[in-house]
Amino acid sequence: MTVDAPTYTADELMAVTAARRLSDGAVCFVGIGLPSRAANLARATHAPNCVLIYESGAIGAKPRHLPLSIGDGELAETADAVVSVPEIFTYWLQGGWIDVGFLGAAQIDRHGNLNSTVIGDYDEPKVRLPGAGGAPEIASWCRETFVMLRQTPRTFVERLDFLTTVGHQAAGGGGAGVTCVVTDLGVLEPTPGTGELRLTELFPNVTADDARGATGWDLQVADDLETVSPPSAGELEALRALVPANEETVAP
Amino acid sequence: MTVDAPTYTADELMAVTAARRLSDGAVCFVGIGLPSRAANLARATHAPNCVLIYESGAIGAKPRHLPLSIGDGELAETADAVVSVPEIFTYWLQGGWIDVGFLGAAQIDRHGNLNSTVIGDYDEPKVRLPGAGGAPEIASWCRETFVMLRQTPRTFVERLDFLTTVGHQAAGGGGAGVTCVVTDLGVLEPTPGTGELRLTELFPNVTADDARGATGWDLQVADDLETVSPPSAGELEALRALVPANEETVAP
Amino acid sequence: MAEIVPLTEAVRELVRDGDVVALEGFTHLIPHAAGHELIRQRRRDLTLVRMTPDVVYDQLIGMGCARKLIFSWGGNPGVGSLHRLRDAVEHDWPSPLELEEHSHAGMAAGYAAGAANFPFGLVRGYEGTDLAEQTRVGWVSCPFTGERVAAVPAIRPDVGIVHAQRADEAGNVQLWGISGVQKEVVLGSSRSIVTVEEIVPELEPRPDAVLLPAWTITAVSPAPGGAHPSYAHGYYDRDNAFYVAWDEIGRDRDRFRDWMQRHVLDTADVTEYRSLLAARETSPV
Amino acid sequence: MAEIVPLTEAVRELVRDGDVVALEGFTHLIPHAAGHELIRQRRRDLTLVRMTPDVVYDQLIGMGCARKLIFSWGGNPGVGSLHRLRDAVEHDWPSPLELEEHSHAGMAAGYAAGAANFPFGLVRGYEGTDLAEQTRVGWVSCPFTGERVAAVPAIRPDVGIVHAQRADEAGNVQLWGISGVQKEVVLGSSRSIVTVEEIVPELEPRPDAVLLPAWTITAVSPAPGGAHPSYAHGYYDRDNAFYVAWDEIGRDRDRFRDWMQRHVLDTADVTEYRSLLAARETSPV
Repeated sequence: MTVDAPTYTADELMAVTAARRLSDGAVCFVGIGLPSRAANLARATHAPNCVLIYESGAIGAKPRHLPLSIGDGELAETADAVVSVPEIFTYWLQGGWIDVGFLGAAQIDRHGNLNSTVIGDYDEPKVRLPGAGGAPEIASWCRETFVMLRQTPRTFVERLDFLTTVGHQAAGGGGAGVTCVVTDLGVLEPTPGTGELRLTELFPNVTADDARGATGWDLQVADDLETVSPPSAGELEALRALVPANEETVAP
Repeated sequence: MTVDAPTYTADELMAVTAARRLSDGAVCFVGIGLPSRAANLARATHAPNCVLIYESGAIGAKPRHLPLSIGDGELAETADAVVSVPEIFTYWLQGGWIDVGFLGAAQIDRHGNLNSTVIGDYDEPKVRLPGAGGAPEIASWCRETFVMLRQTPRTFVERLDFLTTVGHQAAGGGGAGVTCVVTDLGVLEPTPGTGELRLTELFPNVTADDARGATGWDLQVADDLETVSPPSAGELEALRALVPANEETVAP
Repeated sequence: MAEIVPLTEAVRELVRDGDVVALEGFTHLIPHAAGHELIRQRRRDLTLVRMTPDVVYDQLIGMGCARKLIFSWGGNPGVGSLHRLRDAVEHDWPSPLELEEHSHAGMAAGYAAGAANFPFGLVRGYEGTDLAEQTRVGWVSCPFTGERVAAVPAIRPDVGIVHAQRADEAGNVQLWGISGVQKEVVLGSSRSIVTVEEIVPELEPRPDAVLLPAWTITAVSPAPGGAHPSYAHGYYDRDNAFYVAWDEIGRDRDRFRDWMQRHVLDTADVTEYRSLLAARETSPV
Repeated sequence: MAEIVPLTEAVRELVRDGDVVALEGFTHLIPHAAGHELIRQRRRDLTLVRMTPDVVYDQLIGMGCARKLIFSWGGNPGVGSLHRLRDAVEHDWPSPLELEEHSHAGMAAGYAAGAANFPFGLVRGYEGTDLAEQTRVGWVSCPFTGERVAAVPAIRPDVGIVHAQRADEAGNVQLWGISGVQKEVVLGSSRSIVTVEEIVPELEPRPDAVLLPAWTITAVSPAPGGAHPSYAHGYYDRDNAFYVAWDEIGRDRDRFRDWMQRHVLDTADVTEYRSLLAARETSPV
């Protein structure tokens, strides 16, 4: 890294990496957190016509600040249309209109299957996680699904404690399943043929061994492993301009 | 009939008879023609809070003139809400919110079953009728269904050419089925126990034999057969004030 | 992403002989201009889908465009029969017409299933009727209660065609008033054409409005007056006299053909058609 | 027909111990005031239904009102865990909590089926997951394609509770902005309570508004500010700081109980609760 290169966090490069993969006009099903930052960054940079759909029913939302919840008032305010939750999941998601869906998870396996339900046994959980939310249908019906999560042996596991969401194409939905996993170390993509996730891109200053060490299965590495370019100054500036509004709040 | 009594048509007394049976606040699923006249007459007289729902999706329509089609612009203009056609049939009709539905038909049998599909054989019809429309679900899901049609041996038949709509409670829906048939001769209602339609009310100057002669089955007559009061001057005035708007039209 | 193209081009590019085509609009915003264009371009062997095949399908059927009709109520609303539909069913004129018929609820369930990408929709009014024997109905059992529920196939037309009040220049469409199954047919069809009264710079949000994003539509075509003789809420009223007059025109084969020749085949588009109608007082039908 | 009654009375009359109760509002218009009233009146053994059991259900569960939870995503949105929910599931504190969980699409399908009076709804995301083994899921076969489709039971609560912006004096309710499953839960419940920001003489039509006629509602109760800490579009914003602070309050059993005692049990209604919060600068939590 040269002295003049801007410094950035892993989260920032994750958002930038996912954003770069969104083409202009892509219709995105977006959650809160990193996915929302990524999609809004794309809209603020190379993909101004990126369409944002939130599971709360906001279609074509154009938030002027980063929403704090998937049902932020800003989303309804700036949306082309607001529909009911049953409609967003049936006519719009399952109807096949979404290009890219974003998901997080507590665990992922080599097939891109996800766990967001429990750590440990279902009936005697060590950690009770929030649950499925929109994930099973997002992974089934978006043309592509991007997963964003930090890579550790506890999250990238040989065997999920619970299979909440089928990540591979065989799920039987209309989409291709998980096509890209953006972590804080690089990018994993399904191997043509087998569908097993393998390392295809590395973040700067990260090695393939770092990634292997952070993976609970025997991670395969693409022959043509590439290195992700650091965020440009423009990307970083746009990303950092994406902040939540300063709202009047009443502390409890 | 005294000299001073107002004269009226059979259609008018049919509308008045049906209207009188609507209680204030009743939620009515209304079609065009006599049912619409009856429901709007009720709203203009004793039942100002009668709620009109049209299968086009208009909920709580308060038309200022008689609508010419079930999707008249006046209905959307004056409705409390306009919903989609799938929604009106699922959430509102099948959801069990309707007190009284109105139907017509080409044929009715003694059980209140209706034919609005074909006269003659289905594959080689003598007359192709419009078809089911909303009728099967209206008769299944409204708490009560009123049928309005002129009584002749060709319409009140021993055997339907086609069973479009199940009229008796056994249909398995949530409603009581056809509870009242208003004809140009009087009123038929289901016999407690058997459910067979029998004559319970006669229009003025009509005899039970007239009604029997106009019925293709052996029509039973209630012991306490009543006579329908002629329309009052107020009812007639209100009914005759219900006219379609004079709209600008382009003749073809 | 919607392209804004003339209706002639939209129909030429998007509708093929033999297609399953749904022209929707429940008593309101009926896409008559698009129906006329199908007739002008002499599409054949269409499977026509529509809850209420009123005058627009009477014309298509009488002109021999249709092989099959999927519908729930086929009359001239407030007037009586559709004589061309009846002539096709009763006398195979101008050609036989296969029927698949449902209740309104069944059609609505089929459209909703089509939009939602379910293979079937549910309907609870067919039990005990003769409908089940004459139409495509299946049965499923509720896995929780055991109850038997009728199923209708999802409706996923090759081409869905609707009329709307407005589009913006990007091809986003807004319609309001009675909205029928328009959203379902556009979302459930492989290709779609939306004719509009006008194209405006911006679509102001309105009560009871349905918005169809440009990316759900294949073609948007301006067709001012394109819903005549039905109405376009906020633009013009229903031409009730036309519906009454159609009873006479449609009743007679020759008179029907003559009328279609002069008003549809001999006109280039909806503007010429409307001009011809407007001149009615000096040139009676 | 809706009666306009104080919330205390609506809860007293309409919610019974052991009832299936759904408080809905998807991130917006969450009926917190009604949740507090359930706690004040010490309802027990409730089956709580809600897609996103966030802070409102964390409070009810922590106060021992619930026997079972039917849900699809149980977290503190944008913050993290619901500690009271986790404590109940992981340590049976204050009592065991039975779970029935679905995906959002499954819950939405259940609510839609409940409103439509179908015994089940369809969902196409459960195939291949472990959800099917841990929750109430059945399977039906499409009679046309043979495809296997998951079915979820209709959700028909004893009591549905939502918050809305406005009602008129007749009890008709209007809400707008993100509308979630509010219509479905009111129409699908045996009894319903709608808390509102205000009662107005007339409900002006608005874009993206949902209208619930008075005859679909059992009780309308004024509860200005009753969605706090969530928001009421057009009235007040989301109190994001509260959601963050809840993480600390909810993490500790004693601190949670103390907070609930002072803010809910010791206040009479939403007005007192809001006053207490407003005084936070002089009387810190």
